[in-house]
Amino acid sequence: MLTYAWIIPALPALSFVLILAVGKRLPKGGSEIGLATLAVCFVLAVGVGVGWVQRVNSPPKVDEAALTARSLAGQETTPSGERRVAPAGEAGAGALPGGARTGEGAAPGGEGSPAGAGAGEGGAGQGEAGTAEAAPVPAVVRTVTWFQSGGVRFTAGTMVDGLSAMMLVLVSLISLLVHVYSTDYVAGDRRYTHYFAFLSLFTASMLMFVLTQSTLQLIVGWELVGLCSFALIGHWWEEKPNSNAALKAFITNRVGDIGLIVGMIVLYFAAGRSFDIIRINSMANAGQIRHLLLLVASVSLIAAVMSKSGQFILHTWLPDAMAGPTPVSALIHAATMVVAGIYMVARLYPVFFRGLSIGTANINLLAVVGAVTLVFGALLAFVQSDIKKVLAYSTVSQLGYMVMALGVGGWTAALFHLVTHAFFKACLFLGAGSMSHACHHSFDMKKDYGGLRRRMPITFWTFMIGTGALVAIPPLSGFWSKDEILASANGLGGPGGYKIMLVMGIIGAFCTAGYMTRAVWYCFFGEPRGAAAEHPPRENGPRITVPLMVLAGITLVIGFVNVPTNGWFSWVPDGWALRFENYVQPRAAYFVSGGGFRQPVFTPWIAVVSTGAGLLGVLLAYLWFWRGLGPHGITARNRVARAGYRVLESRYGLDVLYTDWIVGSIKGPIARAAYWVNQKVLDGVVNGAGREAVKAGHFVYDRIDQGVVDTIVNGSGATAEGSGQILRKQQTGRVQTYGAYLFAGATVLAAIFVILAAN
Amino acid sequence: MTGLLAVANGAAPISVAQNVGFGAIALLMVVGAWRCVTTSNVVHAALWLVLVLAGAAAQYVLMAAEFVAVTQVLVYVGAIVVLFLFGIMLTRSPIGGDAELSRANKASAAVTGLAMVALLGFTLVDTFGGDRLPADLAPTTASQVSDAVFSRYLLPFEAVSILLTAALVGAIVIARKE
Amino acid sequence: MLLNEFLLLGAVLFSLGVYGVIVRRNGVAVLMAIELILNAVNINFIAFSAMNRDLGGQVFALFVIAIAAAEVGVGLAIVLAIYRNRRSVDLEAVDLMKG
Amino acid sequence: MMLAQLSYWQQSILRVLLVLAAVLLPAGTFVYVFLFKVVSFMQSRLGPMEAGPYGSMQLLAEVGKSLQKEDITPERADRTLFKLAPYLVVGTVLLVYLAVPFGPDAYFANLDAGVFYALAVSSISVIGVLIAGWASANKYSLLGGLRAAGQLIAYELPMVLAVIGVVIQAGTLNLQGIVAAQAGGRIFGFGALGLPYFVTQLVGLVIFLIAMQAELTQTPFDMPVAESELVTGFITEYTGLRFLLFFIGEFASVGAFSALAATLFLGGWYFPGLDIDANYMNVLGPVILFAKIMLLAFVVFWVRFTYPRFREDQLQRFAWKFLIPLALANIFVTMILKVAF
Repeated sequence: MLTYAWIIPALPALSFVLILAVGKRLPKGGSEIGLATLAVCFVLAVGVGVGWVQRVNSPPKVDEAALTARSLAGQETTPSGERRVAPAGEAGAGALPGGARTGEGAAPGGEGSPAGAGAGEGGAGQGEAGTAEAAPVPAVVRTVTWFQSGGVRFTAGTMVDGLSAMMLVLVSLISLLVHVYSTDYVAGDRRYTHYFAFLSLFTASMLMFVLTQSTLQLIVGWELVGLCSFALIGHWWEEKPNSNAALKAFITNRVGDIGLIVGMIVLYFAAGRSFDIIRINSMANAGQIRHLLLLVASVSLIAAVMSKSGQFILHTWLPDAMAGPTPVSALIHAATMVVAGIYMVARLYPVFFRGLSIGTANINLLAVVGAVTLVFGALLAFVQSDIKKVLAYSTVSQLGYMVMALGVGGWTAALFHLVTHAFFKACLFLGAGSMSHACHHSFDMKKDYGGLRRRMPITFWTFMIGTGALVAIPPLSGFWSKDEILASANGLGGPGGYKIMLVMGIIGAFCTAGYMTRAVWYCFFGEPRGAAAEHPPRENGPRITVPLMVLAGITLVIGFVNVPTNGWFSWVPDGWALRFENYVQPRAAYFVSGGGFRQPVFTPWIAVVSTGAGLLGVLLAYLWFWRGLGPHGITARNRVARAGYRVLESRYGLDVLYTDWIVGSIKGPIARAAYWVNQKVLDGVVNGAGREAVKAGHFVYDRIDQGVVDTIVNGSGATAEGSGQILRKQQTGRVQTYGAYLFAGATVLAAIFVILAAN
Repeated sequence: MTGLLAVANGAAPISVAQNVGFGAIALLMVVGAWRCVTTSNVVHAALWLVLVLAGAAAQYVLMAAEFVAVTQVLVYVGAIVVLFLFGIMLTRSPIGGDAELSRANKASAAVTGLAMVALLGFTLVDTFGGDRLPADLAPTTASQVSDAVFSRYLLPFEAVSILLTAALVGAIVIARKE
Repeated sequence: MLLNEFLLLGAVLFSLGVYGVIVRRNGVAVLMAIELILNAVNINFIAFSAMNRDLGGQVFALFVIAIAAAEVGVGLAIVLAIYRNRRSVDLEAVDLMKG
Repeated sequence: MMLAQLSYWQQSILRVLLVLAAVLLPAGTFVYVFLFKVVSFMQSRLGPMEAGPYGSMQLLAEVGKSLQKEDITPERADRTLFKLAPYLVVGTVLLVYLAVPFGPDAYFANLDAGVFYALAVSSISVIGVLIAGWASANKYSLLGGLRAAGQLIAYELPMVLAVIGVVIQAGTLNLQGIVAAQAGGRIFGFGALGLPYFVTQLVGLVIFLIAMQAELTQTPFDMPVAESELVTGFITEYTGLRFLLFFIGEFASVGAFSALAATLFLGGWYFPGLDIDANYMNVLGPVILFAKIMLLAFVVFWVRFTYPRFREDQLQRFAWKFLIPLALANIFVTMILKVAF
């Protein structure tokens, strides 16, 4: 099963083609193809997940002799020569080119490293958090030669390990639910078929992206995901703001893509001309790549993460992307696509870990970017009146948590939060869509919502569960993952730990609670306003509510997959604790080992403080909205508060900076300056030369004795003007004339060179 | 043409036939090119161009580049010249020829051209004086060319394909009536 | 067969093409002259390919042919656009960039 | 082989004569059999009966008539080109025949890129047609020439693409190689019949036949010579010998394209059960090929006599929006199957 994982992305790709080809003729407009495909995909993904769990429980015996023999047969020789790394993709490269190959690659545990293979006692139950080192479980890699050019073999293939298996299940499940939801939500849309076609293509590209085995394929998946995002954001492109939003998303992502490509090229050369992720990771982990190269690569890649995963200063496209249909927002801009950046960091974690010196230094770019994003995103969510924008900024903020977690070394924490966040954020988005569907397709919660609690009970309760998880109220899923992130910030990263990040995280938790309570107030409590008042909304049909309930149900329980074992939880049996960490985190040489890498440890006081911060946020918001306490109207009275509100409302002025300052400065002053240079300087040289000389001539003529120097002066003036005229005439505007000069000039130059060479 | 093909098949003594063939074709090509850039009738110019292009294809056969020769005929003669004729006819070129097809002042162009011939001729004779082409050239087969294109020159090939797509779109956009 | 026979032929064609590019007033005729230049280059490519027994020259001659096709397509589109706007393909008249 | 003992110039003359025979024989046969007789039977009449038995000498009479006619050149025509055009059209047909093999050793030139060559050369005739239309200095002629050229270009593409399917399957561009591949192929392991490619490339064959019909400007693709609109298009001003040349060119190209189609899709000069390497195939091969050419030419004329004419825009749309995508899909499927099996 694990070697046939390529079928999973192939199916939706096929479905995309099918829907485009015949979708319009089918009774349900092609949605049935998408639904059926996704159902099959989900089953297959679960199959892959189960297969992986079995593989971890009983790791295959790695025949080291065979591995070594195979790597010797290949052209591989590691630069240092001390330690052989046998990455799966390269092992046995001498095999038939073009033929499919299945490798049980990945280097054995790493003889040289302190956490060697000997530490593993086999078996499943690795109880002790922070020291989980077991028998290596190599990834299942399958590659085919894609094409070959100039001696470089470009491979395509799949790589199944815990991370990709987890992502497969996540993406296919959420995509399936979104498909179900969409059949109702976009029913009767003008481009119904087109919509489902792109959902399929999006799912296919995301699945391909998470299964990638080479960085090249990763780039392809990354771009495909961006493309589908563009198409789906601009689904209703007839309205200008929507197509603008699509363009903005696309262009903002292009900025980061430069970083992606630069980073991947650096890695390609750093790993000795290889696109193989396992090889790159193994070499980075074993210290076979120079630190400077890793630093350059990881900083470049962070630019890509910033654009794709909406990190601060490149996040502006994400809230605008809410212009797309709501299920798309749930699928793409909350649950799957925006986590592509996180996934990429997780996949290439050794590069980042070593490149940014995570675990030994007290501060690094990744953690800073994440921490800043999580606080600033949360603050922005306070001033939005559009429910989807609140959720969008919340997504920005939560992605900030994940990036920060990766930055402080909490790999498991970040990925765990990715999973829990995907479920509860999808739940929240779909809930928002459900409300809007009932309230005249309005998303303005200040104007059109209110009092929906009684009208839409299912939406209300699922939304509340999602909110609870987002606010991190125990024992909902968000609590477990957010707490792990904070614990990572506290415990990892050398002697001092990442204390600033910890503080930022707690502030973020407080803000999250505040804005979510505010949103809940506007949506579900108070008196109905606007659209909700005019036409009393009713609960939606099962195709909308069932996905909500499924997501809410998962949100309730998913947190328990990584129950800690220490402290208050020592009673949890080994077979239950830390399942996520056990199965998802790769255990082979292509993942970081040693060098300060530890697992986060559950810390009771952090759990208490962060939960307290959350509850405080809820309480304050409760007092403000429900009880009407606090300085209401302060923005009208106090200048400082108003200024702060303005800054938030204008989203820190970033959009103004981008559109007015950067674009405007290029459009305005620089263009004008260029024009000025053109007019004054260039023309001046040609025309002015003549004119100035004439003036000079007149000056002399008037002041100095005409009789003596008359002729000379006039002569020089006329000459200058004449030469100016001649120069002017050369600019005929006819391309051919320029061509003639070009050829004549080239001939003369060539002649000079020939003569010079002959001597 | 039959003689050339016989040569390509190796049915005739190679060097003499080759040299004679080269001379004749080269003469035709030079005359064709000369008429192409001097004739006052633009349709005639296109037909003289056909002569040059066909001659070039024949030269390729002489140099055992059979596949390129056939491509030259297919693309240049079959498509590009037809496009030219289309363009000429759509822009209403008169039958009698157009005295203003060339500009009046030909001296600078002639000087440039002559200088170029002189320079190139001197350099070529100086550099490659007596170099001879290998006498035992085997005609290149299509499979050899395709193997080269799809392995060593794959990336340029892809670049060309993208360029062609871009050109296609661009040509449509430019030519379309608003 | 001397290598130079082909190279000199190419040189002559090239120069005639240059002459044509400079001297022609009709847009289509200029494009034809450009084709002459490209063909001259192709002859050189093939000649060196034969000389060095390397297929690279032939492959690039093929690329040149493909690009020539694209160039003519776009070039003629431009000429037609000019013709539509001005009822003439006289390049002498196209001098909006005159200084 | 006998040819090898002759000196070079003798060979050349022999080749020229053989090509002329190969061109004129089918062309004449077509005119007599199809244009005179078959169409008559389809329309329930006898057709020419006077000249020779069953009117078999009618063709010679027609030729004689044409040769006697005055050779008129329109006053404002471009004389040189006007006279050149018919020769150009006929000449290309001769060149196409060069590549077609008639037997294991009976060929004019065994080119490595034979198919490619044949298609390349056949595309030259467009120039002749365009020149004929332009040089006549006649509005209708010019329009006819432009239409013909547009049509020939549009249908050249699906034709080439249809051939690519065959080329992929045979793995060679050489026409002899394609014949051999069909003779040696197997249908599900059953090899007695060989594998003529119309079995696997039926879509390709149909596209090729349609494109061929258009390339030959036969009805329903005869807009360039639509007499109700354009008199007779680019041939309007031609008389006498030159008209005859266009006429021969038209029917000779039917033969040339039929020969190509027969070689590509029907197994060429080979017939199942015969020994492909035997010497007698050099004699029998041309006969077999000729029978296949007649079969395909019959289809061409059958369609010509049966269908009404397309409108110009329909004709273009049919090529670009239907045939080319279909041909591409055919290539794609062939590619996949070739890799799969």
